[in-house]
Amino acid sequence: MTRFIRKAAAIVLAIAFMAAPALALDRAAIVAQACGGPGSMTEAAAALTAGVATASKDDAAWAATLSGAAIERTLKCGSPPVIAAPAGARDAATLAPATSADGTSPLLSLKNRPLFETARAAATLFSGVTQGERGAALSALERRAGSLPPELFEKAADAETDVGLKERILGVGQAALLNSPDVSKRISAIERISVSADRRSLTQVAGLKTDPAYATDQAFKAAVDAGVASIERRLQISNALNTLYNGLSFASILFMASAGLAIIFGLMGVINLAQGEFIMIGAYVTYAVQEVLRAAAPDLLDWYLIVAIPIVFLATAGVGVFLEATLVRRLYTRPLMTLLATWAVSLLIVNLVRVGVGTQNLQFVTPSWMSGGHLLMGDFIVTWNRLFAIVFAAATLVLTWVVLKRTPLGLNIRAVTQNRAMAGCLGIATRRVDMMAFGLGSGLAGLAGLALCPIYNVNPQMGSNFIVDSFMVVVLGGVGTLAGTVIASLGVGQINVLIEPLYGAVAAKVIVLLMIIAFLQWRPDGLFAVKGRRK
Amino acid sequence: MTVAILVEALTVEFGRFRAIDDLSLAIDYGEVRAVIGPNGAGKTTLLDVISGVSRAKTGRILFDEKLELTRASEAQIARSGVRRKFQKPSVFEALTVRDNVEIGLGGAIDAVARERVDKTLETVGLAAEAGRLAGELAHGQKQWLEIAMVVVSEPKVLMLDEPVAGLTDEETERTSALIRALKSPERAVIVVEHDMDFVETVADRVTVLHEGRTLFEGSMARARADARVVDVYLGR
Amino acid sequence: MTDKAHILSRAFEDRIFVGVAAAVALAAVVVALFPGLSGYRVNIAGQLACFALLALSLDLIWGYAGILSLGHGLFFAIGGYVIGMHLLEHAVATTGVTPDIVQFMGWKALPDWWGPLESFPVALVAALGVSFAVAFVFGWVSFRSRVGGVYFAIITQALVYVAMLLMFRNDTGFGGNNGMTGFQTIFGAPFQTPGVAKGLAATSLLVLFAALVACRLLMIGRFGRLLVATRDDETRLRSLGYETLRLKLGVWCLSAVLAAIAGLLYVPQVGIINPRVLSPELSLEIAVWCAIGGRGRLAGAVIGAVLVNAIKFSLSATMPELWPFVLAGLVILVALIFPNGLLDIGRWRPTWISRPDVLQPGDAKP
Amino acid sequence: MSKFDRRSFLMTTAGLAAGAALPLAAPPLIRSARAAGPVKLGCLFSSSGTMANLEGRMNFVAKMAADEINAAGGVNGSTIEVVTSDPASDWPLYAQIGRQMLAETKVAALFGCWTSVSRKSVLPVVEQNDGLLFYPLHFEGDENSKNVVYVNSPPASSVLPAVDYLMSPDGVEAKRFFMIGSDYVWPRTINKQLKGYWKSKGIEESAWKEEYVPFSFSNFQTIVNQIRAFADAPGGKCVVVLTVVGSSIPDFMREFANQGISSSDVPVLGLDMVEADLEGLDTAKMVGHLNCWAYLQQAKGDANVKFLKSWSDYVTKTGAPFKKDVAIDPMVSTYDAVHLWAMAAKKAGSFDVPEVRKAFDGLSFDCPSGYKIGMTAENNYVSRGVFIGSVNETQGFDVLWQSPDTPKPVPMSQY
Repeated sequence: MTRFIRKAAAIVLAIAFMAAPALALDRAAIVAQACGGPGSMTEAAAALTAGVATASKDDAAWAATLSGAAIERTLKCGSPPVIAAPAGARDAATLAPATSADGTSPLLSLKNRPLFETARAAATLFSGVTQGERGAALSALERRAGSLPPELFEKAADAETDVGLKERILGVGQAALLNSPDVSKRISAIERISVSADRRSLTQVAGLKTDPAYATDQAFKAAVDAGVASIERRLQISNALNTLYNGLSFASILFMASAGLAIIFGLMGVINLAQGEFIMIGAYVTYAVQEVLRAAAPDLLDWYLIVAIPIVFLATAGVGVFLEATLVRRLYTRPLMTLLATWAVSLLIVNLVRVGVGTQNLQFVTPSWMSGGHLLMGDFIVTWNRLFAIVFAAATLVLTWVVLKRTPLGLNIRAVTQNRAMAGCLGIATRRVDMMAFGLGSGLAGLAGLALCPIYNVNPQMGSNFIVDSFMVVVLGGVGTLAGTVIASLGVGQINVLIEPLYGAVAAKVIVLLMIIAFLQWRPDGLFAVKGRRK
Repeated sequence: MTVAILVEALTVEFGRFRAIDDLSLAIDYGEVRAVIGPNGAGKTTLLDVISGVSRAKTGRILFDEKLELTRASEAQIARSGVRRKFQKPSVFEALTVRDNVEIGLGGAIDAVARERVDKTLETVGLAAEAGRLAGELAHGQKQWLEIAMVVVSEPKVLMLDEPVAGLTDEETERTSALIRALKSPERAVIVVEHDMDFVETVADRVTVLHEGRTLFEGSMARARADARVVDVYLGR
Repeated sequence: MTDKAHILSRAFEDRIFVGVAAAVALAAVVVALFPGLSGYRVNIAGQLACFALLALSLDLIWGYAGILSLGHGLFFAIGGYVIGMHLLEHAVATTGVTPDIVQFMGWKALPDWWGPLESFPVALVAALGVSFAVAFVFGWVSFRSRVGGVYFAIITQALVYVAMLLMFRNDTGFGGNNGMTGFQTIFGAPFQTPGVAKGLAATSLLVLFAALVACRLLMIGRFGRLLVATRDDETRLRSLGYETLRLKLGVWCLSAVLAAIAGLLYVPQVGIINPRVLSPELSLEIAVWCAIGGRGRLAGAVIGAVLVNAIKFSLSATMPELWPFVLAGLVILVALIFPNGLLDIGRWRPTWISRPDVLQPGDAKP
Repeated sequence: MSKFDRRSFLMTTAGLAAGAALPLAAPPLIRSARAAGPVKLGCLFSSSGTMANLEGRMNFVAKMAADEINAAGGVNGSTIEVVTSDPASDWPLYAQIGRQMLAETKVAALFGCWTSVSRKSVLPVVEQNDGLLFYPLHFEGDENSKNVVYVNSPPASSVLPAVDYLMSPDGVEAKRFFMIGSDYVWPRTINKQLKGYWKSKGIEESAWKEEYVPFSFSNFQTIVNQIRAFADAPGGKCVVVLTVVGSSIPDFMREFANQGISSSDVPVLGLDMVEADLEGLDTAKMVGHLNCWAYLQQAKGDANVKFLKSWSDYVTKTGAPFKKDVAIDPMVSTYDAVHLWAMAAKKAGSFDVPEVRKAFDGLSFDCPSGYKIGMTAENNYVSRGVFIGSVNETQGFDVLWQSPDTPKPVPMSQY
């Protein structure tokens, strides 16, 4: 990576040197370069980056527009080259309205893309209207600070009016001086970098050990060593956080997939092999909600996941109740037959969806609030879609717990789970409770489907991925206990994530499953068995 | 005379629930002992532990003053001569009545064995039903079939868990006659039952259990007079 | 299970059994001696026989002992993989052609320890021995800790899934996802020889016939009755002095070995063995075959396996869209109307749909 | 055996026996088509199971190509009838149906399979029956059967040029490689050949890392973490060589983008990635990642315009459950395959496999990719052009680079 950056930096610097005296950007020449081959496009990007520090604010704004157009392929290299925009095409050099919008758009090569991104960010740093824009541009530049001329940051800081942002710009500028000829500047750069430590900065700082000053200058050596040590410490913490987060996110998926199963299995001893298909139905209903919103209320589209929650629950619960009433109820005394019948139902559902909707992955709009992630510290990234799944699972857990412990239905479910005959004698309509519980379990599976939409592919086959895993979680936790399901999900998720980097994903899965099988031989009733007389 | 079943300081727990709490008792050969008590007193649990279905937490049970039943498997216990009829009639429904009794006898089926099976079927009054499937029998017939399966092997300790539950008066009468006929100096019979009149007709002595402990031991007549027993049964 | 419907009249059952056994024997004769049959049909008959044998093996433990295994594909695969290794070694020995697997696994030659499998008797013993050993260890541990019913089903499903994941890994060393293919010769004869397909199919049918008769004799005897007793009420049987662990372990191992034999016969007829046979879906389908035909009657398993697979073969080629619906419909139909399989047709009265069951405590048994 | 009516016993027995034996002797379900009438071509593409989304559309492309040929008068006086099936993503079933099509339906050629393993399972069938299988996927190479026509490219003629591009100054001067693949023969063989290639270029072994995941694996969090760590380590620009298949591709790409890695940080070269894999993804964050095929939808030329229009019309006409504005390489390869077969049959004047095979030498066809693809007598490989595509915002690929001509296919890799 570094060699590439250095090379690019060399070009940038060379051109910056050449372009330094000119205070205005040579717009026509740069546009011509941007419309040339890959080689001249590299030069265009370099000229833009180098020029913005000394250019007028107007020129900087133009530079941001041009590089943006190149990245988004709205630059049309006709004669004259224009920038296509929804409001109408504009001349690429003057930004005056243009008549024709013809011409081909050059495709950025892999090498040129980051250069234009840098140019756009640098130009925005000078010309951005709002403080937010300039801040975002600075963040984009932060990772490539070393490849930029140091005076760019000085100039930007001079021009910056916001005190906080000015401070940040100076900081980034300082960090960019890691290879500065001045040792003291290098030391302050090291200190600066060590604060926001990730693996890339470790590579950079550790790379300074080959610096001649490392052997001669005691202070420099101490700064480098301290920097490396501090970054490594932070990396360790961030790695541990990563593992925890990954484990938690996997556990939340496992929990969502098995919560409904645990209730149904615990209550009726019925194995529902169609559980995975309820998950799939949940996802498809979510999709339907999205499409309806898209047509009826596009403003709400960003919130379709939230809007869909009650609809998905009711729809899948309805399918569950229907299944219970028509099929499962007739097979209660033959649990193993239920197994086969629900397997047939799952086959039926998958194929109905396949024929009715198609086999392709459904397209979900990623809501703006769920796209991407946030780098919390070091290497530790919190991705929003996983966080959504975790929060969603936690909320589901709380709600399910409340339903089971605080509502009449929950009381009935618990009563029937513990002693069906006695509950029946006490006047509880066990048949009705079964139906409601089956509905509840199915509804939970549907919600799992909803939570999975932003993470997994949604297609008719998706349900089958969960069957073995979720059964093992339910059995491991102990049938009929929500707490057991939670603990088992957390344990399985975390152990899986711990083993994965050591032996690979397949082996992790194999080891975890074998561990569960072995554990069940030791405790056939799972972690939290409801103890009672053996029948 | 040796003691057939000797229970010493027995404690059985299910999770946090203590079904049997530091129980000790002795049952002699030749007697018919009834174990009575309210629901949850630990009667069936006691039979479960003796027959090896449930495990004790502490304490031990000696059979014939030699075999420690708390350490043996269910099959070992049964083969040593301790047999039991379950609360809910447990017969093999997909097999014939004769098959059921033959399985109860165990071992190879030769002429001697066949004769014994015939005789036992005769005793319980199921000779005419020998070729039918056990699943087709009436409830009372199933009760007797299960008794036949248990007694055909001439057990030394015979445990009967609610043998007359759900039976008509006439059937109950026949069952108590059967139990009296099974009484022998080489055999101890333990009966768990709710029907007090029935208990009175068959039992030599009764043990009243309450919350896993012995509340009373003695004859049925004295049990009926005992204030604590009356209290436990009626007081709540 | 207080399932009286399960009890068929014995006369009817006997008739069906003799009919099925005779049909299998007749099919063996037709396949072996009738010259006009196309190779394709012969092959189909042979494959159906293997599936029937596999279903039969599951029926022993599910139908008679009441233990549902959702992982029987594991034993089928053991047989299949061992014969696959044998055929590859055999191909190298007779033709000298390096099989594909050597090249895509990045080996120089087949692993040394496969060497002894070049001899068919060794391979046979290995297949039976490994399946027996795996079944014994897993069965002993599970039955001893009294894992049963639905739990056993789930654990066996997880077991076969684990095996599938393992075999999908290239590093496990059995060809990964591709498995083994490219078998050239069997007993020295190239696979293209017309007699080979006939021989394999006829052998499969004869083995099926022999297994049917042997299992029948075993099941109407004392062992069979004790198994049924285990299924009906295991605690009762134990308290009559029987070590049900031994009974269950015995029939479990027997069933595993039968399944391995089915795999052993199947692989040379389809020319490939790969981890697909370890997928939980296949193992579930074996149970479906048994359930459709009718459990605990031996003949039912054979009828179910043949029926389902024959429909599958013809429909997946002619009406591919329809096939999954037919299978799903068939299973639901059987579950609702013929709770004990299609053999119930003989005693079916038009109540249309069985009434809702009432669950009793202690009823939660297969 | 207890008492029952002897006659009914005999009848039942005879009935069951006859029932079992009847299918063996009965006339075929599907009549032989050897006589005059349409010539049949068989398709082995799954329309259910894990491969359905990718393979399913091929059935329609084959029919579309046959319609084109029939409209132009058919072949050797016969019209073509395409017989489809559903092997349900179940590998042994491919062999089973293949056998049935060759032996019973008497198809003149088979078109099918996506994964290597399905091809490997059909291979013995076509060899034993001396049939022809047109295989439309790029694959691991190292196979050369006279009964299989390898319509797409082996790695040496497609993957290596793409990797070369990444390592060149025009690309990103890649120095380090993270290989992540599904655990089966195609990714492993590709990676083995790549490693051999890099070794031959003097690249150290520490410059690459290999990870394999099971089929339909979806939880890529940990692996993407590893990639981030690997990419940030010293030693030069890192690229990801992605050889996961099926539903793992979109799952990987989504996690990759969500963890904030863009193509300008670490580019991904997705070797099995097609437009269909991007359906449902927010590709704005994935712009610039690469794939590499012998055809891209953006290929220039009249042949492509015509092909895309035919496909769009065909989907509209038949209501096929696939997008009418998405065309992927294997579709084009299937389309090419049907045309190549028809040209060979016409040239041979016969539908017999040995005759058709002899006619392969010197065939050439104007592929929608814009290249003139061709075959030689040397082997059953087809020489095709190579494209490198770059993901764009609209879930498609822009052509970033394409080979100047059609490189000669190299079946057996030297690495």
